[in-house]
Amino acid sequence: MPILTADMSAGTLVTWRKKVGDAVKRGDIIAEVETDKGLIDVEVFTGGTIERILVQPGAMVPTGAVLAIIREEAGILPAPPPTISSPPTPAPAAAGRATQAPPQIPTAPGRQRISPLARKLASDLGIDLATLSGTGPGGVIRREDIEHAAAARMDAAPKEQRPSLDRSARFRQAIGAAMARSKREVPHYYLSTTIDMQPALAWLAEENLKQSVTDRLLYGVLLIKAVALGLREVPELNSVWRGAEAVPSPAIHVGVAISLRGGGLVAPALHDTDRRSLTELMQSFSDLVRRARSGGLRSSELSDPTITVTSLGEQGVESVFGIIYPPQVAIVGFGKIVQRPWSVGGEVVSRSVITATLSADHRVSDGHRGGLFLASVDRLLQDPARL
Amino acid sequence: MGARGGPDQARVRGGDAMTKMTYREAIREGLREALSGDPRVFLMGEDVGRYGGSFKVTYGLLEEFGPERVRDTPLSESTFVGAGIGAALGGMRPIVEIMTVNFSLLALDQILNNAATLRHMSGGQLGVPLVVRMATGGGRQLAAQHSHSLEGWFAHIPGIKIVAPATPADAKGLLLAALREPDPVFIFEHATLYAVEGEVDDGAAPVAIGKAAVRRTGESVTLITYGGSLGKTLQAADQLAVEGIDAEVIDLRSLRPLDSAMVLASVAKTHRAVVVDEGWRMCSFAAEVSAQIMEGGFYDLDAPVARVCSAEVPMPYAKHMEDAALPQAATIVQAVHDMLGAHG
Amino acid sequence: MTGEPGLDRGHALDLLRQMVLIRRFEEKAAELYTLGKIRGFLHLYIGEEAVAVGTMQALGPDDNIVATYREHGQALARGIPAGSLMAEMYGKASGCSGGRGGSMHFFDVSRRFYGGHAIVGGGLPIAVGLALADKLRSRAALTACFFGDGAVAEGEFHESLNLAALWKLPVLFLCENNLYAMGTALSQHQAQIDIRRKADAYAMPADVADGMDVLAVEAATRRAAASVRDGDGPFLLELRTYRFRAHSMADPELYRAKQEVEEWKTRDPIARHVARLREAGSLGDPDLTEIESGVAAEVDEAVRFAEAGPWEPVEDLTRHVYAAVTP
Amino acid sequence: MTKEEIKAAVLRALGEVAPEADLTSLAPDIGLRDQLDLDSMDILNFVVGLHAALGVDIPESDYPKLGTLDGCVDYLAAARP
Repeated sequence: MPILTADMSAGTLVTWRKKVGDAVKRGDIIAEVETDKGLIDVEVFTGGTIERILVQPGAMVPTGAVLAIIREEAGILPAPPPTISSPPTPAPAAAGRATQAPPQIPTAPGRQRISPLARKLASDLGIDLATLSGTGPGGVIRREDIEHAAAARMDAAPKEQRPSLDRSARFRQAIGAAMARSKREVPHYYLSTTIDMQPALAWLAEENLKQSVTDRLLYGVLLIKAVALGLREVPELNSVWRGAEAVPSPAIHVGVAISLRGGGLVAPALHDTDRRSLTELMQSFSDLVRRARSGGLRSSELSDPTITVTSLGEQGVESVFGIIYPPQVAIVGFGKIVQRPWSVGGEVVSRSVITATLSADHRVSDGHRGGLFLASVDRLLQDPARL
Repeated sequence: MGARGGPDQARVRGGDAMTKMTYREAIREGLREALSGDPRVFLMGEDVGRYGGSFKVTYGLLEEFGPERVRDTPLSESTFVGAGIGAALGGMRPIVEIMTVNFSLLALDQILNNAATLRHMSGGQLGVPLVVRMATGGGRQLAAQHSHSLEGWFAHIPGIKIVAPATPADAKGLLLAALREPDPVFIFEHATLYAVEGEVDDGAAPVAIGKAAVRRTGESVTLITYGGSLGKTLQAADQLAVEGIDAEVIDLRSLRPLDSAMVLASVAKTHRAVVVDEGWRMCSFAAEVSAQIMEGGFYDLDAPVARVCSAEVPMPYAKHMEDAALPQAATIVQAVHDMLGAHG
Repeated sequence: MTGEPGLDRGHALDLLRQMVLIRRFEEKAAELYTLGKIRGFLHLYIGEEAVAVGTMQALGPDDNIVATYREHGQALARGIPAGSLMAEMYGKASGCSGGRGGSMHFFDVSRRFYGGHAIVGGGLPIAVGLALADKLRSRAALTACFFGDGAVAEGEFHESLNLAALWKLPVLFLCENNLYAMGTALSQHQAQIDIRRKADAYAMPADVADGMDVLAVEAATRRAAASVRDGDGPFLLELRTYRFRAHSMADPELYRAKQEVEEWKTRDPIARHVARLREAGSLGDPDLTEIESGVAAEVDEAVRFAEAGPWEPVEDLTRHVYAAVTP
Repeated sequence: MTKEEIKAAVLRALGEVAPEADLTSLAPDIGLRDQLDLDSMDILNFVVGLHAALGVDIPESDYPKLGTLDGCVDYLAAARP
């Protein structure tokens, strides 16, 4: 099958113009072939007689396939079919060089080579860059270098002081240092309110009866969702410090405080808390708890929260005023659900209630705005079906 | 299409001293030197002879050098550019004037498929030592068809060189340098520069093609531009200086080859870059400069590279609309403010 | 038969040999294309041999030649070795363009062969420029510019003929009218199909000749060239010819009837020339056999040269984009 | 299933929820929440574990009955058919 067009790889034999036994000479048309460009004549380049036809009309065969055998006349010996040495496949380096970007200009001495992403993450996690060396090409500091430093910092707070500390003790020490700095530097103000949980708990019990046990919800998820939706009304509480400026973050990622067995606390983020259903939040929350306790959290989950919620109800504490986690600007606390006398429609009854608190950074919001926030959380919890 | 005002009197030229002359006079000086210095040099273009050049650049040259070497052509851009290529193949050193870059579109096949390609495609046998001059840019209320800035298109083509003189000295220096190049050189002369005056050293050597120039040193941001936008960029730098922002201004002078080393060295110092280019933003020449800064100076950047380009619209006629479409000193200052954050 | 009086036998046999060389070279190229040795586009000259060979007799070594992508005939008739042309179609570094141009872009500066040009009409302005340079340098030479009937529809045809006539430049415009612009017959794309008459618009002298008769082509070209060399400015010579093969290797020829092709084949330029020579007693079978075997050997040697040729090292990819040294 | 097999299943479920706890020394009659510091999430996962292992569906109202190890075993023995 001859190559008849620029990009032909196969052809369909349509008709034979010669039959077995016919004599042919150079230049005769012996067949017609259908190609991508249409019907084209097939020319023969040697004289002789057709001995055998191998491909029947209608068959599609790749270029180079033998269509027929021609016994050449003794006299004319055609030039041996030229053997072609295939062009060298271009050495990637050589071919690539012509298309390469200009070489990196060496940075001025003292100027650290660090990716913008790594620089941002380092400032978020409070990692000191001076001591770091990068694993990227040419010693560039990259994201994973910051993550390793953050993880290492978790493991090894200042080593030289107490080399023999076990992991959780060192970890408590690192959290303590961050808390101390936050307490010193951030002008906290504190608000608290008591919220009637009766409608929420009644709705929850009913919901859980309808669900299978694997989809069962905890009341904590309702609290978290109420906080997230409340932030939509007071967005400055959902700000994060970027350098010298508190920037309201467009997304709401509520960090959920999870206590680790044997002491220690982490507050990984439930991403886009306000936009996810209670069931989704429950599954993510359960997953976070499991991974927090098995040390499987990702550094982004640690650095992404835009606010934190802490709950000590299970430990029997009625109200907890948290310390803000930098670079966040607020922390919400929930205590134990207790029975309290509560006036409903002028009549005093016993109701399940909870104390909700807000500790917030006075540079970014004031008590009036904090109060509005707690009021909206309270209002949201009174209509649990719409959470 | 048409010239403004009468011919400017040629200034009296001192010995090797500096002479104050306009951009168009500097080019005329360059053409005169070339024509008298090399018999292979001749000019070709619409109205370059009797009319004296639509921008009065070739005024007086027909009388001085005769119709054989200063040739008015029919309005056949493809053929007189192709003829320029053929004459260069035939051993001449033609200088073809395409009145404005807007009319060069009719000659793009000759420019791309012949001028830029013949040396490579012929395995090195054919060289095309051709110089093409074109007026370019907007800002004179000539509306959409007469105001294009297409440096980005031409600078995309390997095989030719592109220069954009912003000062009278460079207008002459780059022309003389272009005439010594064995490959085609396209000179973009911004139409608003012809009447601008500047010092020109009479005996100056040709300017090296491929070398940018620092027109103003600074520490806090690098403003990169060429040709007709240099004036506005220097104005912006002066305004920023009043606010305590010390801007470095780089005049690229040559677009292909681009002096990336000079640009990257400046960005390594200031860590911020703004590229000013009258082309439309998408696929503009500024996009290439920005990409090279990202590739070559990534770890020196404290902010994304900013580009100040023309609005992506066919150039409107009305003055206030055209001004709004073109880069201005104010838009350059604003770009620097945005980059440094509100409190600058 | 419009041959010259007192036909010179040696010259006539040489014309025949050149036409047979082109024919066999093109047939071998077709064969090598079906084997994948030659790739890309391939536009064969079979049927138009008389035009290339006839016109070349009127051109000297100082004259410039600008041709089109169907330029194998002109290249061979100009004397570029068949081996370097075949190597070029193989893409070898030993090709006449270093393997960079392929079938459509043959160049040989030593023989002032300024190329195959693949942009229809793209070569005309180049030819005008070459002639302009020669005139400015008062160099006694003309520039022969080959183009097809398709190019007549391009703006550059009008611009080039006008500029050449306006400036009285030594350009010999040679229009190889083979009746088809790829798949479009002349009458489908030209209001005025008598191409020669278009020269009147530029006050340019013109002529037409039978492109299937090598002697007629030679005679007409000599007359046209003389007019150009006398400084009368450019000349348009239309040569009416026909290609026996498809436009290119990928053309099922839907646009013309097989009958028409067969009719034109009866005016095969080689067969006509052989018949004429036999009639004049100037050609016997031994002469013909000698020519055929000589050409067969030359074509086989060309294939061996191409097969043996080296590939260009990939490291040279960026060479010749610009001149090696700038001042 | 015998009481012993149920007790083993309960201990396995508790082990998943509090992997680091020492279950061998677990007092059968003292509250599991206090001995193992379990919070409401742990209790929920424990109940889910029992459901998976024993196919028993434990309503929230019955949580108090699972307060101690013995309580669990008795409740589950009664609940399984």
